[in-house]
Amino acid sequence: MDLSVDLGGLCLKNPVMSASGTFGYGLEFSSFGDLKELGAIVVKGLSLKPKKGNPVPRIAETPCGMLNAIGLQNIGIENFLKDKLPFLPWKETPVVVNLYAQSVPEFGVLAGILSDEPGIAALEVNISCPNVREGGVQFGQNAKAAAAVVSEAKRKCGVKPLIIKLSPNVTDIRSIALAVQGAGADMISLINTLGGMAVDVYTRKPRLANVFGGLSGPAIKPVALKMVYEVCSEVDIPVIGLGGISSAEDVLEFILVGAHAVQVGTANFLRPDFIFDLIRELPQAMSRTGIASLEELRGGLETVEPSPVCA
Amino acid sequence: MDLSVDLGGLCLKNPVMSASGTFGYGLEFSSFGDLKELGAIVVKGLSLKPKKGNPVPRIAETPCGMLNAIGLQNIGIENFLKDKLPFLPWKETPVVVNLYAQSVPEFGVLAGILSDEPGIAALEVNISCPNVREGGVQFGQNAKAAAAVVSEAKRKCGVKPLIIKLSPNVTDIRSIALAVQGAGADMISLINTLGGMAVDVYTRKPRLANVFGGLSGPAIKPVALKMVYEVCSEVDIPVIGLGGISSAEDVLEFILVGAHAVQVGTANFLRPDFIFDLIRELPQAMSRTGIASLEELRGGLETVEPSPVCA
Amino acid sequence: MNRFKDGGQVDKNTLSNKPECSSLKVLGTAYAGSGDFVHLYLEPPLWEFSPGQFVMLRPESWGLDPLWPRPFSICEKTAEYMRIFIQVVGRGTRLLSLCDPGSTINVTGPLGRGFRVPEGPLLILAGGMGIAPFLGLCKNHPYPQKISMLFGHRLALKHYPFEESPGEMHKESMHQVSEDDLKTFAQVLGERIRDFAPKGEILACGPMPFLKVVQKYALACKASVQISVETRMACGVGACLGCVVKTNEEEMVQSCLYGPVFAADKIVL
Amino acid sequence: MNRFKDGGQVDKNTLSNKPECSSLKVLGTAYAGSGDFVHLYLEPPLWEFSPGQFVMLRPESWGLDPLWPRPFSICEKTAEYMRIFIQVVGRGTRLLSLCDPGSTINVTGPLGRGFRVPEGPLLILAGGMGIAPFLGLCKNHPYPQKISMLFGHRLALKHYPFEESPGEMHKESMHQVSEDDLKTFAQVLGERIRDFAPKGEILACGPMPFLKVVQKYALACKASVQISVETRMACGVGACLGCVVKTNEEEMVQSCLYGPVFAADKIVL
Ligand SMILES: Cc1cc2nc3c(=O)[nH]c(=O)nc-3n(C[C@H](O)[C@H](O)[C@H](O)COP(=O)(O)OP(=O)(O)OC[C@H]3O[C@@H](n4cnc5c(N)ncnc54)[C@H](O)[C@@H]3O)c2cc1C
Ligand SMILES: Cc1cc2nc3c(=O)[nH]c(=O)nc-3n(C[C@H](O)[C@H](O)[C@H](O)COP(=O)(O)OP(=O)(O)OC[C@H]3O[C@@H](n4cnc5c(N)ncnc54)[C@H](O)[C@@H]3O)c2cc1C
Ligand SMILES: Cc1cc2nc3c(=O)[nH]c(=O)nc-3n(C[C@H](O)[C@H](O)[C@H](O)COP(=O)(O)O)c2cc1C
Ligand SMILES: Cc1cc2nc3c(=O)[nH]c(=O)nc-3n(C[C@H](O)[C@H](O)[C@H](O)COP(=O)(O)O)c2cc1C
Ligand code: FES
Ligand code: FES
Repeated sequence: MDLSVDLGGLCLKNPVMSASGTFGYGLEFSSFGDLKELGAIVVKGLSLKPKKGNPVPRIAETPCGMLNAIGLQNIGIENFLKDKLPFLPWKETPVVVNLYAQSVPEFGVLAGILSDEPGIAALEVNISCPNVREGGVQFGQNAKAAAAVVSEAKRKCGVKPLIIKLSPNVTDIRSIALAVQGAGADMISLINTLGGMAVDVYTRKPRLANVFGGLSGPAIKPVALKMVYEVCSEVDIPVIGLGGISSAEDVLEFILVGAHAVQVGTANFLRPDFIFDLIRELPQAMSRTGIASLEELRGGLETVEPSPVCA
Repeated sequence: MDLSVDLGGLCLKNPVMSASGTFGYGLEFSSFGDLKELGAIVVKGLSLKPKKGNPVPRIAETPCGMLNAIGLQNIGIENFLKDKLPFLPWKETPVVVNLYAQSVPEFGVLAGILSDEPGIAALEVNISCPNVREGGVQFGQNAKAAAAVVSEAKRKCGVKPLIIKLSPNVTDIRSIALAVQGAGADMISLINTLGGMAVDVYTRKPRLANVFGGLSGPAIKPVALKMVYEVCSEVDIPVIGLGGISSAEDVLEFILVGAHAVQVGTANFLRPDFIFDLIRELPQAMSRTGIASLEELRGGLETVEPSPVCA
Repeated sequence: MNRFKDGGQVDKNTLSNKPECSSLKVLGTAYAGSGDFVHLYLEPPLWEFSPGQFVMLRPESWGLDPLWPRPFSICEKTAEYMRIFIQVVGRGTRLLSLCDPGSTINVTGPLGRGFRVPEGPLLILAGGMGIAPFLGLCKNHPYPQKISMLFGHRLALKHYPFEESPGEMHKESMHQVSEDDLKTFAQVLGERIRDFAPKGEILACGPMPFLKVVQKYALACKASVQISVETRMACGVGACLGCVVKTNEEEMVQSCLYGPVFAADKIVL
Repeated sequence: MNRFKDGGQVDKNTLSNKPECSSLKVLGTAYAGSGDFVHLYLEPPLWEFSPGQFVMLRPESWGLDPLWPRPFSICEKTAEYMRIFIQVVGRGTRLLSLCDPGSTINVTGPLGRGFRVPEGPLLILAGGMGIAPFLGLCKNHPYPQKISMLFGHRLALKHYPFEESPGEMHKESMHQVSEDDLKTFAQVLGERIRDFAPKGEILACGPMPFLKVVQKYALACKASVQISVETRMACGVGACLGCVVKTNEEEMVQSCLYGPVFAADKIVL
């Protein structure tokens, strides 16, 4: 059974990575499984300086999903490199740093800092961040702004492969994907969370102090699968699919629509050993579908040209 | 307990309407409750000529939701007026026709046909339809195209109030809402379904023959609430909220973020008497939240200015 | 004239009774051969039905996931119980198979159009779970000796209520394990249909490949055959248009409303 | 020096044991006064814990909705069972209260930091369900006569395991029905804290308004008070950053990792 994947510059022993923000700095899960078993560890989004994040409540459960507005609380890139990275098994398992910034130059600085770090296998740029210059519209919601971030990060990241993580809150995900590919992205990951909110009719307050949050979990899997499928049909670089994955079969669904690898996010909250079990179950799920390597399944969806959606 | 709502030209005895496409032509539910108890009946999307719709499978269940790609199968506007409308209690309960067309003039023709129909209380224009002229991009995904549909329908619909139903598959729902308000919409309803897909790893086929479909049901409620809140904060015309409503409290949540009325869609599939029970439970839910009229709750969300979402 | 249009030519014998929603108590469950085959006994509803009609079941304990109710043929109804015969094939049927006695299930029914059952000889063709709608029919038939049944099954016979139908019937069961068995079974189906065609009415229910074989021979022999189809259903009442089948006239009709039983020569499988 | 930073100054007595995930059988449930208060008995896990530590529970029968496991204090653990005391307040707790004996629950624990329990006199302040983490502590304490407990409750006393703790303790319960009762209770809390402050350690657990009162008097009297907070949790292991509380130093720390028990003078409620 061949689980390995080659993402062009990033080789994984299996296609299952943790999704940023749902796996802490990795170490939180070391009691529950062997971190070396992961395809890659993607850590919480890091910014130049430590950030306190949003006020509480920051999370809310929704039907088959959840909302979060953590507000990118993190210990900052330097503390991560000093206090966390040395304890991660980066020699055996690629460690990917997810980057958060509020301006194009800031993304460049972050990429520069990581460009020489032997412990870092790749950078994942989170463009679902508000662009302070543009009044808070997310970089990822505008093809030009997204491309600007990518060019700058690419210029600074040296030989490190650059993954660009797309926001699903757009009219046409394909145009954004093409823009970031054109600007030099080595890989694309998607989807980040869908914008959402929840309220309490008794207190008349939003369930998140921040009012708005990001929707994740099984509820969004159909949206994620569609966007991953569309992007895979459009770009030539490897695509990492995520959004609502909660079983080994879900992993294969994303591979089937064209993804090279996947990330598991919210499902890590079901129980902390979840991702380890999922990886162990993957070979069985593969046999059930009659494949011995992921290559046999990738992009193998049998379909006629889809017609535009209209209910 | 005052359940009535005035939508400016359309008065409802209670805020609960059926959502188009989930309540047939209304008559399918007459064995399960008294249609006169509904706030309004919104019927399946109608086109100029009868339509056969998409091949099967057309529906798939997803976590806390479902996908559909019915493809607007309908009996056509003329058959509806002749064979269905006379049997609906339109004197007691407003009947709203949902309109589907693939070009701007076609929307005008439909609106014209309905402009003199005494049995029709309002028109709901479904702009989540592919614009054949623009290679299938939905009218609702482009502010200009959306406005063009609205102007034309408004020009032809006479005194009938015009509801424009927005697609959530856009980067900025507020700009579309403003555009349709500017073009003469009397009301806005949202959200239509989110684009999505599902696949079967064993057969390697999409679970919908059409590949893509629209995601609806409780899974999407957080997305719907946010968009309704955003649109209510932006426009001056009444807003009808929908997306995932499955309880009387859900109805109040949409009122709380600013909606004047709501529609119940996918939840009608839980059991065919669902909407009747929900309406009966509404007064109790209102007492639990301590209100005697919806006016007391509408738009009453206590919030500070939300910051842009970033996980 | 189109028999599928509302108000069109519809056989009165098979017109649906007015359906209703009820909340019915689970009386108990009985497993047949394994936990994957279960007879679910519910309080009997007040309505009557014709064999082939179905119910949508949704246990009240279900939250919002699974979302849809699930369709099942009404297997049998007596003064004491309504019985549903279920094979576990996924999440919904698994949850149904585990329902506790005393728990309640939302039941909508009777739905759709059942079999038209004329007085003369009957040939019943059942494939696997397709036996479900026929059990009550056979047990309540005044002249069981007029019924012949051919039952094809891929899993062991012990899982199915085959022996339970009246001994006076002409019963034949065939077990399909290999591809060859399937071919033989198709052949036998053809022979039985051909031989029986002049004598009476044929009723069939089973998986799609089985129904296709039945339809093929039915058309070839111009036999009077009614077939019951299984489609993916959300609402069960004709509203969602998810469950449509194509008629010979290229119309898409809801099988929950105008079926699940159709004349074999009226629809495209 | 910051006691919340990893590797910082952390009291070794309260450092979490290495947590693990186990699948534990439900031995049974016992209702207390009504179906809304339930003692859930599970097979005992292999690990040890300190009172105040908690577990995340997720029955294996849950599909994807509810999504998150639910956090509960470990009420008591013996050789025969681990006991969780649950009040039904929503969907998750309702489902837990209905778990069948023999069904299995995913249990992650022991999580977080429990109470530091010094040898001297103890004053326990419990509000409502805040009594849960103290039952085992009291029952297993070598000198129960050194423990005083003040228990405030808004629902009838019969719902809570108040009588069950050792008779040698100094126990006092106060029922709050009216606003006035609440005021009186707050006053009494103040008096007890003031009187006890010089004598020993105070441990408190209860709803947020209760903890705020406790904290206020704790700071006023410079009493040594440990409080256990309840926050909304998704992961329970420090990864999601959903459950943070603010420290005096304006840091946001995960209460699932560095709490739920904190020194009353270290956090902002
Ligand atoms: C009119 C009618 C009568 C039926 N009568 C019976 C009966 O008496 N006994 C019985 O055991 N089953 C019967 N079925 C089938 C039964 O409804 C499905 O097996 C059930 O809905 C599957 O639910 P699930 O959640 O367990 O499976 P899912 O997890 O939803 O699906 C599991 C697998 O079953 C397939 N499937 C799901 N729904 C259907 C469907 N409606 N038809 C065919 N395949 C489906 C899926 O594609 C998938 O491969 C009937 C179906 C219809 C439409
Ligand atoms: C460390 C810790 C220990 C706990 N120990 C116990 C215990 O021993 N016994 C016990 O009965 N409960 C305990 N709780 C609270 C318990 O976790 C919640 O009551 C439970 O998660 C609610 O789940 P639900 O699905 O029933 O409610 P939901 O439907 O999720 O919510 C119902 C209501 O409860 C509120 N709520 C939900 N989660 C929490 C939470 N974590 N804290 C406070 N309010 C919440 C919601 O805002 C809502 O108003 C503890 C919580 C924590 C964090
Ligand atoms: C609590 C939480 C925190 C997150 N933090 C980040 C983050 O820091 N950077 C990022 O790119 N995505 C972040 N995400 C998004 C996830 O990585 C992922 O894209 C999203 O949740 C969809 O996947 P899922 O449905 O599997 O969770 C976060 C998600 C959650 C639930
Ligand atoms: C089966 C199905 C058919 C639908 N058909 C239509 C339609 O004809 N016209 C339309 O505007 N919306 C249609 N919709 C969208 C719904 O009216 C509604 O906007 C959407 O489902 C979200 O609401 P819900 O989550 O309550 O279902 C359809 C939805 C479903 C599930
Ligand atoms: S199941 Fe909805 S129309 Fe038949
Ligand atoms: S619950 Fe996730 S960090 Fe504490």
